[in-house]
Amino acid sequence: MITVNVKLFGPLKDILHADEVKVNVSPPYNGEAAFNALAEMYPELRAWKSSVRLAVNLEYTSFDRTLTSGDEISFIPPVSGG
Amino acid sequence: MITVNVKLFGPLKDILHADEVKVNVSPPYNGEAAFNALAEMYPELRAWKSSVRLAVNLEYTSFDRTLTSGDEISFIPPVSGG
Amino acid sequence: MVSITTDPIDVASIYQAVQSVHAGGIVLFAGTVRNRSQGRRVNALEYSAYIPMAEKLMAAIEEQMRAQWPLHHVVLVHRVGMLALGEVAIVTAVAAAHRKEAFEACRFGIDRIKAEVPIWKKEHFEDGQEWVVGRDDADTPMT
Amino acid sequence: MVSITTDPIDVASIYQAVQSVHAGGIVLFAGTVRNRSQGRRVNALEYSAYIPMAEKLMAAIEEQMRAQWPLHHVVLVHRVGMLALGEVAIVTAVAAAHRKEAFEACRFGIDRIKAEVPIWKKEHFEDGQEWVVGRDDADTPMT
Repeated sequence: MITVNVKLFGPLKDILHADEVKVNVSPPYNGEAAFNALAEMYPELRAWKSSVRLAVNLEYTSFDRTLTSGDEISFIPPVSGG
Repeated sequence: MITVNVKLFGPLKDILHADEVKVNVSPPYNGEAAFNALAEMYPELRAWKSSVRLAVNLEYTSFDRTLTSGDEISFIPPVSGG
Repeated sequence: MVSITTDPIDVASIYQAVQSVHAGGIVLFAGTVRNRSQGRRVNALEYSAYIPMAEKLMAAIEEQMRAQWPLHHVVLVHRVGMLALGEVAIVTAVAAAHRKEAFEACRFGIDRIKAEVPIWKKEHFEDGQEWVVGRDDADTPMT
Repeated sequence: MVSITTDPIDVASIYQAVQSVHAGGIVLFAGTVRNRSQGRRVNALEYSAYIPMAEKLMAAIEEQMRAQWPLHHVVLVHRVGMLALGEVAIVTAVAAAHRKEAFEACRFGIDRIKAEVPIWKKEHFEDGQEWVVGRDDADTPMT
């Protein structure tokens, strides 16, 4: 079991009512496992699974990226800057 | 015989050392006739014949455009604004 | 130069920052808060960002711009926080020797920022608030 | 709004003139006097215009822009006279609801002005002067 810090923004922040949350991730210790662990606590998140992108340590990456304890990750909702 | 006012700009103004010149135009009283009349007085102009555009009363037009006495015309060298 | 700021963006000072005797062409884009979105009256826009990641991606976009076009100066600034109508949310400004490069690079900059950079806007209406998510570009209030 | 002016062009005030709560995107192009042209050091640029015809054509260009794109504000200003290095010779500025239209219209405006409007520039070098005539766009000092 590893623990990662998940940063929350936009609509996801509104769902969790938090800027950041620590999540325990089981094997295979990747982005998808982290999302599923979070969505188990917050079922409203499930609807976002297909539209968010994973960022690990400030970089976009794929959901199968292996995580390490202490990683800062974020599930990035579709952006709307500008 | 008609008389038109020819406005001069850029390199053409430098050739004639004038902003404006009156030119008597013979038949067929068109832009080309006006250019030829002017080039007879200022042979240096001949080199410009293929690159200037004719303007009559502030509008671009073709060299075969018929002129009327008192028209304000100009032989517009390639522009370089901006 | 890239930045995310909570302060009002001063367009005139950005213009001053990019202009120089080496650059013949400057193109500046400013995105401002419009009073309507999809037919509804907007009162304000609230921008939030994943700031360190946004700054990192904006710096990468500046690098891509400089790699593709010979540019003298690049400024990419995005504001966050609550913005009133007419306020400037983003400026992308580019100075180059010639206008073609300046136009292309400036357009690339704003397009990439809107596509990639983790910044989100929430529209504040008379009767509620709404995150702008996955909306077609042409329909967003700020394009 | 179009004009030919002998006064210095104030980019900041043009930005103010085009921005509004109806327009989400503003694109501003400024053409300034560059210190080099075709490898030679430029001291100044002198612009002259067939002013009434230039204003008429610039007004027609503004009309063409407004016919092709939904624009809130358009400013096309060209300066004439002797300009020092770094000074602004031309500004084309456009405000539209969305950035795509603003970019396209602004680019169209400067492209048409450079192609059609009877304005000429003379480069002043250390050792002489030269009208810029029929030079490729990419080679002109001010594009």
